[in-house]
Amino acid sequence: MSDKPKLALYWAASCGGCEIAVLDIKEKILDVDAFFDIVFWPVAVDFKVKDVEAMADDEIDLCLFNGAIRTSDNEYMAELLRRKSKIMVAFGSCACEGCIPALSNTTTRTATMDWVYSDSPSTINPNGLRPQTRTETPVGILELPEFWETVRALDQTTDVDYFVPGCPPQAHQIWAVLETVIDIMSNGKPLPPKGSVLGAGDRTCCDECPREREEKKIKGFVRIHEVIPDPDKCLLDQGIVCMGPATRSGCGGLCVAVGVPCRGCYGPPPNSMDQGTKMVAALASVIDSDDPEEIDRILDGIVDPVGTFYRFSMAHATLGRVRVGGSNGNGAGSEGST
Amino acid sequence: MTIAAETETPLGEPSLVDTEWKPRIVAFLCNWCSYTGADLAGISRIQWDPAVSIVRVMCSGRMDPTFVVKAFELGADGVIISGCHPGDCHYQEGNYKTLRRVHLLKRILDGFGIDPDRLRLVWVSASEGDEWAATANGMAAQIRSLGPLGMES
Amino acid sequence: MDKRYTYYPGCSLHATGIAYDKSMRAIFTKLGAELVELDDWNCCGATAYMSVQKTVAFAVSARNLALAEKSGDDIVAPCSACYYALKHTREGLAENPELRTQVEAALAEGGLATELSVEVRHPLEVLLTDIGIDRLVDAQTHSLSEFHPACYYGCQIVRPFGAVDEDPELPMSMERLFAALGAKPVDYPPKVRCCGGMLVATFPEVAHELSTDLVDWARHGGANCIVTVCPLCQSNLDLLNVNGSGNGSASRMPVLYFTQLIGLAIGCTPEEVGMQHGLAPMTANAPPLADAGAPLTIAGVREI
Amino acid sequence: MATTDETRIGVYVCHCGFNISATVDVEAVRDIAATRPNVVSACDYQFMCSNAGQNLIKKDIQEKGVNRVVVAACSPLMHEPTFRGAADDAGLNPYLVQIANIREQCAWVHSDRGAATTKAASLVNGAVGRVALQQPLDVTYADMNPATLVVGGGIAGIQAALSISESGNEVHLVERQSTIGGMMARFDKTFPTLDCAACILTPKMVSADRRDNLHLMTMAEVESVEGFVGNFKVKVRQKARFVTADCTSCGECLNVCPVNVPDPFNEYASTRHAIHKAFAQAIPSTYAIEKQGSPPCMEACPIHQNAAGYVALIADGRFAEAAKLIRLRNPLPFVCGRVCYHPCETACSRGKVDDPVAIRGLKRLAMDWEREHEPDPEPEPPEHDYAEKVAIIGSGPAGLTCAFDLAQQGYKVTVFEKHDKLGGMLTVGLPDYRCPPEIVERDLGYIRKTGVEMKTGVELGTDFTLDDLTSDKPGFGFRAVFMGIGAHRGLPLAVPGEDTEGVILGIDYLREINLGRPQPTGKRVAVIGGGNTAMDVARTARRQGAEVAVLYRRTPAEMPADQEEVEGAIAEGVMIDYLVTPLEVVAEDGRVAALKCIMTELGEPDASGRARPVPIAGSEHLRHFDMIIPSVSQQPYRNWYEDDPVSQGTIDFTAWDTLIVDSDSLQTGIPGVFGGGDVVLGPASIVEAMGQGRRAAEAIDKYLRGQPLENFTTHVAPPDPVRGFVKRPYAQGPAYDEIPKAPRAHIEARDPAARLTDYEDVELGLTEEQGIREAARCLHCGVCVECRSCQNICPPDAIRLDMKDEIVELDVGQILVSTGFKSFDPARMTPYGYGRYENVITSVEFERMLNSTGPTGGQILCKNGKPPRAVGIVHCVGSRDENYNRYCSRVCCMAALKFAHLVKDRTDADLYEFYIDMRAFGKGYEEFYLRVLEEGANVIRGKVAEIVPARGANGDSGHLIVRAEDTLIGRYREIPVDMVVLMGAIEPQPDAEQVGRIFSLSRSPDGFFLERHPKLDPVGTTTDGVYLAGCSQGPKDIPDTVAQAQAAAANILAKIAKGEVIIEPVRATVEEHLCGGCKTCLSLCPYTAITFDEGSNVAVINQALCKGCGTCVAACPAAAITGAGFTDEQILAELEGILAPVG
Repeated sequence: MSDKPKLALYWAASCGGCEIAVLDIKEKILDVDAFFDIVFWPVAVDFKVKDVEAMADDEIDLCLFNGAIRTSDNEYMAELLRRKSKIMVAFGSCACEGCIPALSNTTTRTATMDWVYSDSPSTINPNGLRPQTRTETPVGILELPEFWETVRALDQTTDVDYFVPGCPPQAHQIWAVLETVIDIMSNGKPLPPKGSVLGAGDRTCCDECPREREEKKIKGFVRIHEVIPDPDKCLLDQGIVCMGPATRSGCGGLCVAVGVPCRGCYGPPPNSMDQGTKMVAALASVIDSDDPEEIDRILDGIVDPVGTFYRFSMAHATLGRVRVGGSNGNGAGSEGST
Repeated sequence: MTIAAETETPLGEPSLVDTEWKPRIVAFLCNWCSYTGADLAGISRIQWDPAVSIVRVMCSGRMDPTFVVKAFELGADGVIISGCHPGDCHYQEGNYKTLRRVHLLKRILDGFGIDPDRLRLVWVSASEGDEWAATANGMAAQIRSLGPLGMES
Repeated sequence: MDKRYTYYPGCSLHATGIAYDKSMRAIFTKLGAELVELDDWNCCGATAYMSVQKTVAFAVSARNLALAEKSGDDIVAPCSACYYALKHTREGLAENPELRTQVEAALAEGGLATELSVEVRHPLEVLLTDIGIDRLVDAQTHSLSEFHPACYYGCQIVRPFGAVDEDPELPMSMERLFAALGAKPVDYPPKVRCCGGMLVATFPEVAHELSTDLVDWARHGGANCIVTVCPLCQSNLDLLNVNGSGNGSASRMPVLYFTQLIGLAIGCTPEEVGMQHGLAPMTANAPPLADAGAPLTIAGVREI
Repeated sequence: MATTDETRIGVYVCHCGFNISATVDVEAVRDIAATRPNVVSACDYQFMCSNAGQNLIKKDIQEKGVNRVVVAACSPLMHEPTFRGAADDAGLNPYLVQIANIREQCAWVHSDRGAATTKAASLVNGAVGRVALQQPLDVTYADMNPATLVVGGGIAGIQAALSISESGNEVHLVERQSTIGGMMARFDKTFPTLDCAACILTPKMVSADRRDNLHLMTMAEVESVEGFVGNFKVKVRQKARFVTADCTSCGECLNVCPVNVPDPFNEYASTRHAIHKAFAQAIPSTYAIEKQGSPPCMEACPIHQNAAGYVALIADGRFAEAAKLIRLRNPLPFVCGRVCYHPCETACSRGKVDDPVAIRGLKRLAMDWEREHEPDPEPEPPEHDYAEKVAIIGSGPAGLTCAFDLAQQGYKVTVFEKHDKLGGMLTVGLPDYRCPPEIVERDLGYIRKTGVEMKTGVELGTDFTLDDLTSDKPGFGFRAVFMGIGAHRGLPLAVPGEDTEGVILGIDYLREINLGRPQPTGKRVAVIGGGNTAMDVARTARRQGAEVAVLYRRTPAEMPADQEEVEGAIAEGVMIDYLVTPLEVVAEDGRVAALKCIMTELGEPDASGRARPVPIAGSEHLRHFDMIIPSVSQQPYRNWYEDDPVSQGTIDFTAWDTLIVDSDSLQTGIPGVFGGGDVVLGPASIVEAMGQGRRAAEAIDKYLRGQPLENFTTHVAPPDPVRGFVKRPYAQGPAYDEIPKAPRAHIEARDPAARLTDYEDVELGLTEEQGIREAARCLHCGVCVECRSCQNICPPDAIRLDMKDEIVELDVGQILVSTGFKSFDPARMTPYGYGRYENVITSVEFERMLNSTGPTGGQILCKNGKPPRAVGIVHCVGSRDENYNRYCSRVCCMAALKFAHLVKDRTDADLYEFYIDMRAFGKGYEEFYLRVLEEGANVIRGKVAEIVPARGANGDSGHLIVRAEDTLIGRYREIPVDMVVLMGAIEPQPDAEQVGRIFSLSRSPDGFFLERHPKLDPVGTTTDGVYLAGCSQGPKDIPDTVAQAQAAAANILAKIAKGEVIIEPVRATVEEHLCGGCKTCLSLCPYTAITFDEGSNVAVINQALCKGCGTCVAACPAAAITGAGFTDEQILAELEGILAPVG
């Protein structure tokens, strides 16, 4: 047992990319290993949950928790690690904003289950079997975690100290964060205020975008596969829906630089209360028409608005999930999840 | 004091609104045309439905769609946005911006399973007190027929 | 045959309005439009019904609409009362869903239903819009130069629907039509006043005063005939030639249907358009229009 | 007050007497508010707006440390300023006050006490939540520009302008008409006092004119308004008046203006001249000329000859002036009077009625008259005396025109003509019967008098070169050259045997004959071609005694020759064979014997767009002639150029040898050398050539005066003139189909037989009587005919016919809109017969009739000139009527009674008033009503059903019957009258909507401009600094109008006195550290307050321009823009409060 600060990483409802991304810092991982005593990292080292359970509260110094909260198990782990950690970091878009998993909030659990266990063309399930949380078998009782109706971000489940956005967080940002933490811990500097967003900027993606922008007047929207965009002009000016203007800076404008519109993975900028509606406000305002029919024609160019504007921030969307009382529980929005 | 106690007992009189569920409708009115129009309805004592409460903004162009979704999240069953008639905007064209936003916002609401009819954009001029009253009553009636906003399940 | 209409003669055109009926059929045939009389039609629902039992009246009237929908052709109703009643019913049902359900129920009894899919139209409007003055002028064979008609529209076709003439207070469509055909319509201010027809039975003296007034207007305006669009007006005014102030050959005022005059212009014989049915017949041997300019005769319709 | 301080909110609920407390349980609302976070004081009071009420607030601020205030009372639009003021007095920033509107938007509109109270409570919650987040804001001040704009010069505008300018501040009074005075100026008497409108109005008009700081702008309209209260920028279109302020209104011009048009000021019941003054006491007294575009005839003329002008003068029998006017723009009037192809007649509007006016004939008449009465006219002396010499090569129409114009300008002009006779084609091309030599000579004589030197027998290329002209060799030294050498080279047929003796080109043939040289003519002559030259040749050959056949390869339809020439030829026995084309000249012993021809048929169109003649195989045949004269086309000679080494390469030619010149300035490749006429156009008409001569002269003048020729423009006639104005000759005139037809004068031609014996004129001129009658057919389209008689006679020389509209920019602080009303058009109510029965007239028409300056000089007369025996006056025409206007027009009843009195006073006619209700609400009105009753007016209570002509009258003798029900005696009446006056409703101006847009005014449902508050601010509008007065705000009589005008003036003066305007601090700012520079906001600001700082890549908002609408705040995707006073947080807090459970 060394007396190095203890580091835990965990992977809840997510693709796991964030945990892999930690390795994008390349050889610096050795510095990390040198500084920290890694006590939990399912993807890399072999510790068990019981090991964590066995720890004393606050024994872990830093926990990088990635992934959204979709099941009772996710929730258990979130609370467990919170209890055991001094510093709880929501690491990556899923933990910060819900990200792709949270898009299923545009539909219902039942609908998801129906699709997966009966309706999808690839499903063969003659006996209509459905997963049960508790199944008795001759060899014993099998248990599965509870599958929640709604996917939540980490901070909607447990108390979070810091947020590191990104899908995944960019290597240089990850290192920047770790470096700061190491610096703070080794030199006993004060921590940044609780709730801070680390490893990102305060402006928007446009600030880092190399493209030439003009006064916006949009006569029609196109999807990226429908055109060969001008390499130097702002994609939005070209009618390609780009979330850049409503998305926090920090990634360095990677996607836009290579001609792919920003999807919004760094989440809303500091003052923005709702990444989706702010984008709606901005985008609609610059539509170049005053005629209702024409406006609708132009808007038809935006396929799956909810999925587009809330691709990463659904869990924190003001309207957290689809209402079932409304006109249409799986309207335009639910396309986002398929 | 609880709400129930507050609204039912001490004030006594039975309310015309159905007692189980009282629809809440928020209306954002521009200062120059619609708010003045609503005042005119008052001055002329044209009755309209108390389910509607008014929030004043300088121009309908100030309407951030965030306000609308926030209203629904806070328990509103319907939202009205009212501005000057096209061409008459006190700030020349703010109402057109809102027109465009509302068109896109309705699609978003639909995506969240909220009936787009729960959001209504109207033009009411400073002289159209009756028009405002009709709008408020019409919306209240519609919301009553739609019922309460679907809650998370 | 380029266009086909469902013809709704109503009670009058098979009786007092026989000349109207004849002239209608004659000119529509000449102009290449087909009139198919509505099979098994019933009372239009005018007369007392409307004021006594609304729903029943609407139902009665609606039956005709329902029948007409079988062919789908527009209904042409020459009698002003029929035109009004049928159109009134059509509009009424369209506006009032409640009433409509009741009526539909009634119709269902008889195995009928109505979509309100056919229009109700007056021949004057049909001639002016579907056929058009130009085609009438093309079809013209005889000049009407010696006719000085007072064009009388009566009370029911110009209002409230306004489908026949854009100005319900001062319709000019017949004047335009006949001027185009060479006649010389006179200024006739009372053209939309009541002829008193509805009152003949109840208040004969009032009715008489009203209709006498109309004839005097025409005479003083320099007309040598009155042209009507309604069988009731026609008979009512024409009767004055027998028992009215106009009694006595000296001041008899021929009262024609506009369709008769058109007929004469496009080469129908006087018999074909039923001139012989008028009480003040326009024949050479009975000089009817002593004080109204040149005596008018059928021969007066000169070939052109 | 720093926001870090603890938030201490005071809530004050107003009873507003019973206005609120009757429906809202004020105490309950107060108690609920008391439970809200941060609320340290909650109370209710009878009248919060009272001093005592306000003191509650002040006391709490001072004693309880309240630092946020919520007042639950009436609309913030009512008392927000009051309560902000109270806070201010107590040292609290006024923007920390929030109003909950529980009166207009709660108590007054709900009846259910429970619901109303709950709502009131939640509105207060909202306000409490919001106010907690409100920040202190500081108003800024802008200077108040003391100048005021008053729009509309009726009594309202005049009164306000006078009151304001009285204080010494600037006022601009903009009026659309040519005079101020508006409707009141058209009235005779005013009710109830019966003092004459003029007597009380004109003194005001005069002092308005006298004030130095009151600037009248009549015939002007506001086009746009920018800015805000205190600093409006206004663009005003000052329409051209064509008369300067030098006008002394002596009225001399009225005696000479030949144009009469219906007078709108008298409701078209009388006529006025094109130059006019609305009425005797009009202000300004400056006359105005009515011009509705330039006359089509003038526009269509290549030399811009003002045809309408001399036609009008001739109609007046003023032949001398006509001739003078013609000469002004036409150096060849005699020639043009005979041979012009008159595009003016093609364009003549009269052609839309029947036939165009015989303009050419009239020109000839005028000139012939001059020849008879003033045989030796003297040209005006040149305007300048320039030293520069100009050379004109060629004395054709182009050259002569150019020479004439330049000489009149004051240049030394020399014309070089290669023939011995001057005139170019006029002399050598046109046969004398078309253009007799002495005619050309008269024109030449006049031109000589302008000082033009003419050299004949000198030819370019042989006797001198271009280079010589511009050189300083003796006799030369010209600074500019005009080449008008024409197109004299006839083109051959290009068929075999054309060189045979007996074949001569048409143009040569004509020249030889015209110059009197020996030129034999055969017995049987074939003329080939279909143009005017071919006709000239043919008719000349006829006069030489030959049998003439014209062979043309197309049909009459394609024939280019003028119709009258063709007819003339045929009349003179010329045979014309169509669809035949020559193949070969057949010779017998060296002389022409026959022409081998082939028949043709028309095929596809060729380059010229005319159908191409296609030979019909096998139709070859012989025709016997002893002379053949090809007259197909001509081209300019260019040997002068080939033989002149110097000018090589300096001048370009087209494939047809015509000069290539600049299409505007007509300058050739050589600077200073210009070209025009046939040498540029190819064979064209005389007047077209003259047009080019004139254009070149203008260009040469510019060139010699050292002005640049780039984008040189001048009048150019359209290639094919459009006929007339579209619907009617002029706005207030009848439509073309309403104008009675009148046959065009027939111009006699001499008997063909006689014609063949000589070369005299073919056409005889018009007689003076004919001329006057013909000229009278002119419709005076566009009203002013530009005859210049007014200009010539005007003692102070105040007429400027070339005046243009101007845009004037005004900076003003405040604006009063008093644009008045429009009187209802009763033609819309067909049963009343207005427009069908001439003695049914409108109240305005009657006002004019009553006015001593009106069409009848104040006499009440039927159209037949007889005084009426009975007059009916119909009230509420278009007012209080479901079908038109529901409102009451307020003034009609009293005006009608005024009419009644005047009718009684001036005639002994019976008088009937048909009214619905008698509205005599004003001071002295009821008394006036009774007085009129005593005077014997019959009043019948009942709406008139219809007005019809009396039996047998056919509506034309004017005897009418008014049918109405007398609801007081319950009987239906038919009243016979001779005249009916319809009291038309007062309606908003037809362009009220547009005007409303310009000044951003709202309009009430009836279309009138909307005041800010019906009771508390009846002259203000929702736009700060813009006020209303008079009938544009709603129907009212003169006393009310004046009162309102003075009220507005008082408001305006108060603001001026204050000297500065508050600029609300509600404005948007960018938080730069959050702005990503996406530029979304840039296009959204209607005031272009948002600019982009490329350097730091952020948007910047100009606080001075921002009006605080918040559109950008909402649109900013980064939420990086804050809207002071309406931040997201504040609005959401209010929302939260409103939606939170009450209690």
